[in-house]
Amino acid sequence: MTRFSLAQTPIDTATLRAQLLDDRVGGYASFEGWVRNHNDGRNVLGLRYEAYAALAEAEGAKVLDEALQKFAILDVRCVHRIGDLAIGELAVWVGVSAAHRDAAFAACRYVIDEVKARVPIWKHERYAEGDAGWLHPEA
Amino acid sequence: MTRFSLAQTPIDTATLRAQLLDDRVGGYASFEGWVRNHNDGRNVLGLRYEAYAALAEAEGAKVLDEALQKFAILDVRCVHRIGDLAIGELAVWVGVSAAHRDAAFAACRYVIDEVKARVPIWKHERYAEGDAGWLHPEA
Amino acid sequence: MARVNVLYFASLRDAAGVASETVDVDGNLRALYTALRERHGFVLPVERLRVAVDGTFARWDDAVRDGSEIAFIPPVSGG
Amino acid sequence: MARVNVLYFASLRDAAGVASETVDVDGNLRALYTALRERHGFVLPVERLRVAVDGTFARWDDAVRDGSEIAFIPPVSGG
Repeated sequence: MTRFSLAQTPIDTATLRAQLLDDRVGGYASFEGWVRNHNDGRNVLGLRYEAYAALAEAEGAKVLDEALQKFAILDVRCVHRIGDLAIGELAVWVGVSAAHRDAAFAACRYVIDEVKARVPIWKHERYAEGDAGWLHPEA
Repeated sequence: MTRFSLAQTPIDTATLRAQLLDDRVGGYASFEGWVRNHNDGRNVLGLRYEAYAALAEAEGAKVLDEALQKFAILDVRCVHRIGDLAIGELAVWVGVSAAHRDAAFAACRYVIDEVKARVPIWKHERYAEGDAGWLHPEA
Repeated sequence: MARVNVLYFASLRDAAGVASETVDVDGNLRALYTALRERHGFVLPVERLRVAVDGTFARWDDAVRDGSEIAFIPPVSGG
Repeated sequence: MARVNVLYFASLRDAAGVASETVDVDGNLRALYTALRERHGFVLPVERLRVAVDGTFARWDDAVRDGSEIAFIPPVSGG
Protein backbone atom coordinates (compact mmCIF):
# COMPACT_ATOMS: atom_id res chain seq x y z
CA MET A 1 0.00 0.00 0.00
CA THR A 2 1.42 3.37 -1.09
CA ARG A 3 0.38 6.30 1.07
CA PHE A 4 1.64 8.98 -1.33
CA SER A 5 0.89 8.82 -5.04
CA LEU A 6 1.12 10.88 -8.18
CA ALA A 7 -1.96 10.68 -10.42
CA GLN A 8 -2.06 11.25 -14.17
CA THR A 9 -5.86 11.23 -14.20
CA PRO A 10 -8.61 12.86 -12.10
CA ILE A 11 -8.59 11.86 -8.43
CA ASP A 12 -11.59 9.98 -7.00
CA THR A 13 -11.77 11.36 -3.47
CA ALA A 14 -14.72 9.17 -2.43
CA THR A 15 -12.70 5.99 -2.97
CA LEU A 16 -9.64 7.43 -1.26
CA ARG A 17 -11.74 8.47 1.71
CA ALA A 18 -13.30 5.01 1.94
CA GLN A 19 -9.83 3.47 2.26
CA LEU A 20 -9.42 5.33 5.55
CA LEU A 21 -12.67 4.07 7.10
CA ASP A 22 -12.01 2.06 10.24
CA ASP A 23 -14.09 1.37 13.36
CA ARG A 24 -11.50 3.12 15.53
CA VAL A 25 -11.75 6.41 13.61
CA GLY A 26 -13.51 9.25 15.38
CA GLY A 27 -12.22 12.13 13.29
CA TYR A 28 -11.39 12.39 9.60
CA ALA A 29 -9.83 15.60 8.26
CA SER A 30 -9.15 16.23 4.62
CA PHE A 31 -7.76 19.00 2.48
CA GLU A 32 -8.10 19.50 -1.25
CA GLY A 33 -6.30 22.01 -3.44
CA TRP A 34 -8.31 22.98 -6.49
CA VAL A 35 -7.19 24.93 -9.56
CA ARG A 36 -8.30 28.54 -9.10
CA ASN A 37 -9.17 30.89 -11.93
CA HIS A 38 -6.75 33.48 -10.55
CA ASN A 39 -3.36 33.64 -8.87
CA ASP A 40 -1.45 36.70 -7.66
CA GLY A 41 -4.00 38.95 -9.34
CA ARG A 42 -3.75 37.28 -12.76
CA ASN A 43 -6.47 35.35 -14.60
CA VAL A 44 -5.46 31.72 -15.00
CA LEU A 45 -6.84 29.65 -17.89
CA GLY A 46 -5.33 26.33 -16.90
CA LEU A 47 -2.20 24.73 -15.63
CA ARG A 48 0.14 21.82 -15.76
CA TYR A 49 1.97 20.03 -12.98
CA GLU A 50 5.25 18.29 -13.61
CA ALA A 51 7.11 16.13 -11.10
CA TYR A 52 10.46 14.48 -10.70
CA ALA A 53 8.44 11.34 -10.12
CA ALA A 54 10.92 9.06 -8.35
CA LEU A 55 12.01 11.71 -5.87
CA ALA A 56 8.49 13.13 -5.46
CA GLU A 57 7.16 9.71 -4.47
CA ALA A 58 10.01 9.12 -2.03
CA GLU A 59 9.76 12.59 -0.47
CA GLY A 60 5.96 12.43 -0.32
CA ALA A 61 6.14 9.06 1.45
CA LYS A 62 8.64 10.56 3.89
CA VAL A 63 6.28 13.44 4.73
CA LEU A 64 3.49 10.96 5.48
CA ASP A 65 5.79 8.80 7.62
CA GLU A 66 6.70 11.92 9.59
CA ALA A 67 3.01 12.72 10.09
CA LEU A 68 2.41 9.20 11.44
CA GLN A 69 5.31 9.68 13.87
CA LYS A 70 4.44 13.19 15.03
CA PHE A 71 0.68 12.92 15.51
CA ALA A 72 -1.70 10.43 17.15
CA ILE A 73 -3.34 9.44 13.88
CA LEU A 74 -4.47 6.10 12.50
CA ASP A 75 -3.65 6.62 8.83
CA VAL A 76 -2.85 9.29 6.25
CA ARG A 77 -2.83 9.44 2.46
CA CYS A 78 -1.96 12.04 -0.16
CA VAL A 79 -2.40 12.11 -3.93
CA HIS A 80 -1.07 14.84 -6.21
CA ARG A 81 -2.15 15.29 -9.82
CA ILE A 82 0.38 15.77 -12.60
CA GLY A 83 -0.22 16.75 -16.22
CA ASP A 84 -2.74 19.25 -17.61
CA LEU A 85 -5.53 20.49 -15.31
CA ALA A 86 -8.49 22.75 -16.01
CA ILE A 87 -9.94 25.37 -13.68
CA GLY A 88 -11.85 23.70 -10.86
CA GLU A 89 -9.95 20.40 -11.10
CA LEU A 90 -8.51 18.79 -8.02
CA ALA A 91 -4.72 19.24 -7.81
CA VAL A 92 -3.96 17.62 -4.46
CA TRP A 93 -5.86 15.63 -1.83
CA VAL A 94 -4.85 14.84 1.77
CA GLY A 95 -6.88 12.57 4.05
CA VAL A 96 -6.18 11.77 7.71
CA SER A 97 -8.00 9.46 10.11
CA ALA A 98 -7.59 9.59 13.88
CA ALA A 99 -9.40 8.75 17.07
CA HIS A 100 -9.72 12.48 17.89
CA ARG A 101 -9.98 15.62 15.81
CA ASP A 102 -6.98 17.54 17.21
CA ALA A 103 -4.52 15.08 15.73
CA ALA A 104 -6.47 14.73 12.47
CA PHE A 105 -6.43 18.49 11.85
CA ALA A 106 -2.79 18.96 12.86
CA ALA A 107 -1.54 16.11 10.69
CA CYS A 108 -3.61 17.21 7.69
CA ARG A 109 -2.14 20.70 7.94
CA TYR A 110 1.38 19.33 8.37
CA VAL A 111 1.11 17.15 5.28
CA ILE A 112 -0.16 19.82 2.89
CA ASP A 113 2.40 22.35 4.16
CA GLU A 114 5.32 19.94 3.83
CA VAL A 115 4.21 18.59 0.46
CA LYS A 116 3.99 22.11 -0.92
CA ALA A 117 7.39 23.01 0.52
CA ARG A 118 9.43 19.89 -0.21
CA VAL A 119 8.03 17.56 -2.84
CA PRO A 120 9.54 18.15 -6.31
CA ILE A 121 6.42 19.13 -8.22
CA TRP A 122 6.21 22.29 -10.31
CA LYS A 123 3.24 24.29 -11.54
CA HIS A 124 3.11 25.85 -14.98
CA GLU A 125 0.31 28.42 -15.39
CA ARG A 126 -1.27 29.74 -18.58
CA TYR A 127 -2.71 33.25 -18.30
CA ALA A 128 -5.58 35.04 -20.02
CA GLU A 129 -3.08 37.48 -21.54
CA GLY A 130 -1.54 34.64 -23.54
CA ASP A 131 1.70 34.18 -21.64
CA ALA A 132 2.63 31.27 -19.39
CA GLY A 133 5.30 30.39 -16.90
CA TRP A 134 6.69 28.12 -14.24
CA LEU A 135 6.16 29.04 -10.61
CA HIS A 136 9.32 29.00 -8.51
CA PRO A 137 8.25 30.74 -5.30
CA GLU A 138 10.77 32.40 -2.99
CA ALA A 139 11.24 30.34 0.14
CA MET B 1 -30.10 27.34 0.61
CA THR B 2 -29.58 26.06 4.14
CA ARG B 3 -25.95 25.90 5.26
CA PHE B 4 -26.64 23.83 8.40
CA SER B 5 -28.89 20.78 8.33
CA LEU B 6 -29.92 17.84 10.43
CA ALA B 7 -30.11 14.54 8.52
CA GLN B 8 -32.27 11.55 9.41
CA THR B 9 -30.51 9.36 6.83
CA PRO B 10 -26.87 8.68 5.88
CA ILE B 11 -24.98 11.73 4.62
CA ASP B 12 -23.70 11.77 1.03
CA THR B 13 -20.46 13.70 1.39
CA ALA B 14 -19.63 13.62 -2.33
CA THR B 15 -22.75 15.60 -3.20
CA LEU B 16 -22.21 18.03 -0.33
CA ARG B 17 -18.61 18.60 -1.44
CA ALA B 18 -19.72 19.20 -5.03
CA GLN B 19 -22.00 22.00 -3.84
CA LEU B 20 -18.92 23.91 -2.70
CA LEU B 21 -17.08 23.67 -6.03
CA ASP B 22 -16.42 27.10 -7.50
CA ASP B 23 -13.73 28.43 -9.87
CA ARG B 24 -12.46 30.79 -7.18
CA VAL B 25 -11.77 28.00 -4.68
CA GLY B 26 -8.11 27.17 -4.07
CA GLY B 27 -8.48 25.27 -0.82
CA TYR B 28 -11.21 22.99 0.50
CA ALA B 29 -11.01 21.65 4.05
CA SER B 30 -13.42 19.17 5.51
CA PHE B 31 -13.94 17.35 8.75
CA GLU B 32 -16.00 14.27 9.45
CA GLY B 33 -16.90 12.75 12.78
CA TRP B 34 -17.44 8.99 12.61
CA VAL B 35 -18.94 6.68 15.21
CA ARG B 36 -16.05 4.99 17.00
CA ASN B 37 -16.20 1.53 18.52
CA HIS B 38 -14.92 2.93 21.83
CA ASN B 39 -15.30 6.01 23.99
CA ASP B 40 -13.63 6.78 27.30
CA GLY B 41 -12.30 3.24 27.47
CA ARG B 42 -15.66 1.54 26.92
CA ASN B 43 -16.72 -0.60 23.96
CA VAL B 44 -19.53 1.10 22.08
CA LEU B 45 -22.01 -0.98 20.07
CA GLY B 46 -23.95 1.90 18.52
CA LEU B 47 -25.47 5.22 19.31
CA ARG B 48 -28.32 7.56 18.78
CA TYR B 49 -28.32 11.33 18.32
CA GLU B 50 -31.28 13.41 19.36
CA ALA B 51 -31.70 17.12 18.69
CA TYR B 52 -33.94 19.97 19.69
CA ALA B 53 -34.43 20.45 15.97
CA ALA B 54 -35.68 24.03 15.73
CA LEU B 55 -33.00 25.41 18.03
CA ALA B 56 -30.25 23.17 16.63
CA GLU B 57 -30.92 24.43 13.11
CA ALA B 58 -30.94 28.06 14.25
CA GLU B 59 -27.80 27.70 16.36
CA GLY B 60 -26.00 25.72 13.65
CA ALA B 61 -26.81 28.39 11.08
CA LYS B 62 -25.48 31.00 13.50
CA VAL B 63 -22.17 29.16 13.87
CA LEU B 64 -21.78 29.06 10.07
CA ASP B 65 -22.62 32.75 9.75
CA GLU B 66 -19.95 33.49 12.34
CA ALA B 67 -17.42 31.45 10.36
CA LEU B 68 -18.24 33.43 7.22
CA GLN B 69 -17.69 36.66 9.16
CA LYS B 70 -14.50 35.66 10.94
CA PHE B 71 -12.57 33.94 8.15
CA ALA B 72 -11.78 34.74 4.50
CA ILE B 73 -13.77 31.82 3.16
CA LEU B 74 -16.10 31.46 0.18
CA ASP B 75 -18.65 29.07 1.65
CA VAL B 76 -19.23 26.63 4.49
CA ARG B 77 -21.71 23.84 5.18
CA CYS B 78 -22.40 21.45 8.01
CA VAL B 79 -24.70 18.44 8.33
CA HIS B 80 -25.30 16.50 11.54
CA ARG B 81 -26.98 13.09 11.67
CA ILE B 82 -29.77 12.33 14.11
CA GLY B 83 -31.37 8.99 14.93
CA ASP B 84 -29.70 5.59 15.25
CA LEU B 85 -26.13 5.17 13.94
CA ALA B 86 -23.93 2.10 13.68
CA ILE B 87 -20.18 1.95 14.28
CA GLY B 88 -18.34 3.54 11.36
CA GLU B 89 -21.25 5.72 10.29
CA LEU B 90 -20.79 9.40 9.65
CA ALA B 91 -22.16 11.55 12.49
CA VAL B 92 -21.19 15.04 11.35
CA TRP B 93 -19.67 16.62 8.23
CA VAL B 94 -18.17 20.10 7.82
CA GLY B 95 -16.96 21.47 4.47
CA VAL B 96 -15.29 24.83 3.83
CA SER B 97 -14.13 26.42 0.58
CA ALA B 98 -11.71 29.34 0.40
CA ALA B 99 -9.18 30.94 -1.90
CA HIS B 100 -6.37 29.92 0.46
CA ARG B 101 -5.85 27.05 2.85
CA ASP B 102 -5.21 29.02 6.05
CA ALA B 103 -8.77 30.31 6.17
CA ALA B 104 -10.24 26.97 5.09
CA PHE B 105 -8.52 25.08 7.92
CA ALA B 106 -9.28 27.72 10.56
CA ALA B 107 -12.96 27.97 9.65
CA CYS B 108 -13.39 24.18 9.51
CA ARG B 109 -11.92 23.85 12.98
CA TYR B 110 -14.04 26.71 14.31
CA VAL B 111 -17.25 25.16 13.00
CA ILE B 112 -16.75 21.69 14.43
CA ASP B 113 -15.64 23.09 17.81
CA GLU B 114 -18.61 25.45 18.08
CA VAL B 115 -21.14 22.89 16.85
CA LYS B 116 -19.95 20.41 19.44
CA ALA B 117 -20.06 23.04 22.18
CA ARG B 118 -23.28 24.89 21.41
CA VAL B 119 -25.74 23.09 19.15
CA PRO B 120 -28.44 21.20 21.11
CA ILE B 121 -27.71 17.66 19.98
CA TRP B 122 -27.21 14.78 22.42
CA LYS B 123 -25.51 11.44 22.06
CA HIS B 124 -26.89 8.26 23.58
CA GLU B 125 -24.37 5.38 23.63
CA ARG B 126 -25.04 1.65 23.98
CA TYR B 127 -22.21 -0.32 25.53
CA ALA B 128 -20.98 -3.89 25.11
CA GLU B 129 -21.78 -4.52 28.79
CA GLY B 130 -25.46 -3.98 28.08
CA ASP B 131 -25.96 -0.58 29.64
CA ALA B 132 -26.55 2.70 27.85
CA GLY B 133 -26.62 6.37 28.63
CA TRP B 134 -26.78 9.99 27.54
CA LEU B 135 -23.55 11.94 27.33
CA HIS B 136 -23.65 15.29 29.11
CA PRO B 137 -20.00 16.32 29.20
CA GLU B 138 -18.66 18.81 31.74
CA ALA B 139 -17.90 22.14 30.08
CA MET C 1 -49.95 32.42 36.84
CA ALA C 2 -48.57 31.36 33.42
CA ARG C 3 -49.35 28.14 31.58
CA VAL C 4 -46.38 26.91 29.52
CA ASN C 5 -45.33 23.89 27.54
CA VAL C 6 -42.03 22.41 28.74
CA LEU C 7 -39.82 20.27 26.48
CA TYR C 8 -37.42 17.65 27.84
CA PHE C 9 -34.42 16.17 26.01
CA ALA C 10 -31.92 13.38 26.58
CA SER C 11 -31.46 12.47 30.27
CA LEU C 12 -34.11 14.98 31.36
CA ARG C 13 -36.68 13.26 29.17
CA ASP C 14 -35.70 9.85 30.53
CA ALA C 15 -36.06 11.14 34.10
CA ALA C 16 -39.36 12.95 33.46
CA GLY C 17 -40.76 10.01 31.51
CA VAL C 18 -42.30 12.40 28.99
CA ALA C 19 -40.95 14.52 26.12
CA SER C 20 -43.11 17.49 27.09
CA GLU C 21 -45.70 18.57 29.60
CA THR C 22 -47.94 21.53 30.33
CA VAL C 23 -47.15 23.35 33.57
CA ASP C 24 -48.74 26.22 35.49
CA VAL C 25 -46.08 28.39 37.02
CA ASP C 26 -45.26 31.71 38.73
CA GLY C 27 -41.86 33.45 38.66
CA ASN C 28 -38.80 33.13 36.48
CA LEU C 29 -37.24 30.31 34.48
CA ARG C 30 -34.83 29.36 37.28
CA ALA C 31 -37.72 28.87 39.68
CA LEU C 32 -39.51 26.77 37.09
CA TYR C 33 -36.54 24.44 36.64
CA THR C 34 -36.02 24.19 40.39
CA ALA C 35 -39.62 23.10 40.87
CA LEU C 36 -39.51 20.60 38.01
CA ARG C 37 -36.16 19.24 39.17
CA GLU C 38 -37.72 18.44 42.53
CA ARG C 39 -40.81 16.91 40.91
CA HIS C 40 -38.89 14.63 38.50
CA GLY C 41 -35.64 14.09 40.37
CA PHE C 42 -33.40 15.61 37.71
CA VAL C 43 -29.73 15.07 38.56
CA LEU C 44 -28.38 18.10 36.68
CA PRO C 45 -28.22 21.39 38.63
CA VAL C 46 -29.39 24.56 36.94
CA GLU C 47 -25.77 25.73 36.51
CA ARG C 48 -25.11 22.95 34.00
CA LEU C 49 -28.11 23.73 31.80
CA ARG C 50 -29.12 26.36 29.32
CA VAL C 51 -32.71 27.39 28.79
CA ALA C 52 -34.58 28.35 25.62
CA VAL C 53 -37.95 30.02 25.16
CA ASP C 54 -39.84 29.63 21.87
CA GLY C 55 -36.75 28.31 20.09
CA THR C 56 -34.31 31.00 21.27
CA PHE C 57 -31.80 30.88 24.11
CA ALA C 58 -33.03 32.82 27.14
CA ARG C 59 -31.77 33.91 30.59
CA TRP C 60 -32.66 32.14 33.80
CA ASP C 61 -33.86 35.43 35.32
CA ASP C 62 -36.39 35.96 32.55
CA ALA C 63 -39.99 35.80 33.73
CA VAL C 64 -42.07 32.91 32.45
CA ARG C 65 -44.49 34.15 29.78
CA ASP C 66 -47.92 32.60 29.43
CA GLY C 67 -48.25 30.36 26.38
CA SER C 68 -44.53 30.03 25.76
CA GLU C 69 -42.60 26.85 24.93
CA ILE C 70 -39.70 26.30 27.30
CA ALA C 71 -36.82 23.90 26.75
CA PHE C 72 -34.15 22.94 29.26
CA ILE C 73 -30.90 22.19 27.45
CA PRO C 74 -28.60 19.74 29.21
CA PRO C 75 -24.90 19.77 28.23
CA VAL C 76 -24.74 18.94 24.52
CA SER C 77 -22.76 16.07 23.02
CA GLY C 78 -23.08 16.29 19.24
CA GLY C 79 -20.22 15.75 16.79
CA MET D 1 36.62 12.97 -14.90
CA ALA D 2 33.07 11.67 -14.24
CA ARG D 3 30.37 11.13 -16.84
CA VAL D 4 26.88 11.81 -15.45
CA ASN D 5 23.32 12.15 -16.63
CA VAL D 6 21.76 15.49 -15.67
CA LEU D 7 17.97 15.94 -15.40
CA TYR D 8 16.26 19.31 -15.89
CA PHE D 9 12.78 20.24 -14.68
CA ALA D 10 10.41 23.17 -15.11
CA SER D 11 12.16 26.46 -15.99
CA LEU D 12 15.57 24.78 -16.09
CA ARG D 13 14.34 22.39 -18.78
CA ASP D 14 12.85 25.23 -20.78
CA ALA D 15 16.16 27.13 -20.58
CA ALA D 16 18.28 24.08 -21.40
CA GLY D 17 15.98 23.00 -24.21
CA VAL D 18 16.37 19.36 -23.13
CA ALA D 19 15.00 17.24 -20.28
CA SER D 20 18.36 15.56 -19.72
CA GLU D 21 21.88 15.49 -21.05
CA THR D 22 25.12 13.59 -20.52
CA VAL D 23 27.95 15.70 -19.13
CA ASP D 24 31.63 15.05 -18.41
CA VAL D 25 32.62 16.83 -15.23
CA ASP D 26 35.28 17.27 -12.52
CA GLY D 27 34.64 18.49 -8.98
CA ASN D 28 31.55 18.78 -6.82
CA LEU D 29 27.86 19.32 -7.52
CA ARG D 30 28.09 23.07 -6.98
CA ALA D 31 30.79 23.39 -9.64
CA LEU D 32 28.69 21.29 -12.01
CA TYR D 33 25.66 23.55 -11.63
CA THR D 34 27.79 26.67 -12.00
CA ALA D 35 29.20 25.38 -15.28
CA LEU D 36 25.80 24.34 -16.61
CA ARG D 37 24.23 27.60 -15.51
CA GLU D 38 26.77 29.45 -17.61
CA ARG D 39 26.25 27.13 -20.58
CA HIS D 40 22.44 27.34 -20.58
CA GLY D 41 21.89 30.77 -19.07
CA PHE D 42 19.89 29.52 -16.07
CA VAL D 43 18.43 32.44 -14.11
CA LEU D 44 18.25 30.67 -10.74
CA PRO D 45 21.36 30.91 -8.52
CA VAL D 46 22.57 27.78 -6.77
CA GLU D 47 21.26 29.10 -3.43
CA ARG D 48 17.66 28.73 -4.64
CA LEU D 49 18.04 25.12 -5.78
CA ARG D 50 18.35 21.74 -4.18
CA VAL D 51 20.26 18.90 -5.78
CA ALA D 52 19.54 15.18 -5.90
CA VAL D 53 21.78 12.27 -6.89
CA ASP D 54 20.23 8.98 -7.97
CA GLY D 55 16.84 9.96 -6.60
CA THR D 56 18.01 11.17 -3.18
CA PHE D 57 18.66 14.70 -1.98
CA ALA D 58 22.42 15.43 -1.82
CA ARG D 59 24.76 18.22 -0.68
CA TRP D 60 26.32 20.72 -3.03
CA ASP D 61 29.77 19.89 -1.65
CA ASP D 62 29.42 16.20 -2.58
CA ALA D 63 31.81 15.08 -5.30
CA VAL D 64 30.26 14.08 -8.60
CA ARG D 65 30.32 10.28 -8.97
CA ASP D 66 30.81 8.68 -12.35
CA GLY D 67 27.63 7.14 -13.75
CA SER D 68 25.25 8.95 -11.40
CA GLU D 69 22.01 10.70 -12.29
CA ILE D 70 21.93 14.28 -11.05
CA ALA D 71 18.80 16.44 -10.80
CA PHE D 72 18.72 20.14 -10.04
CA ILE D 73 15.55 20.97 -8.15
CA PRO D 74 14.24 24.51 -8.63
CA PRO D 75 11.86 25.90 -5.99
CA VAL D 76 8.82 23.62 -5.96
CA SER D 77 5.23 24.77 -6.47
CA GLY D 78 3.00 21.78 -6.01
CA GLY D 79 -0.27 21.83 -4.14
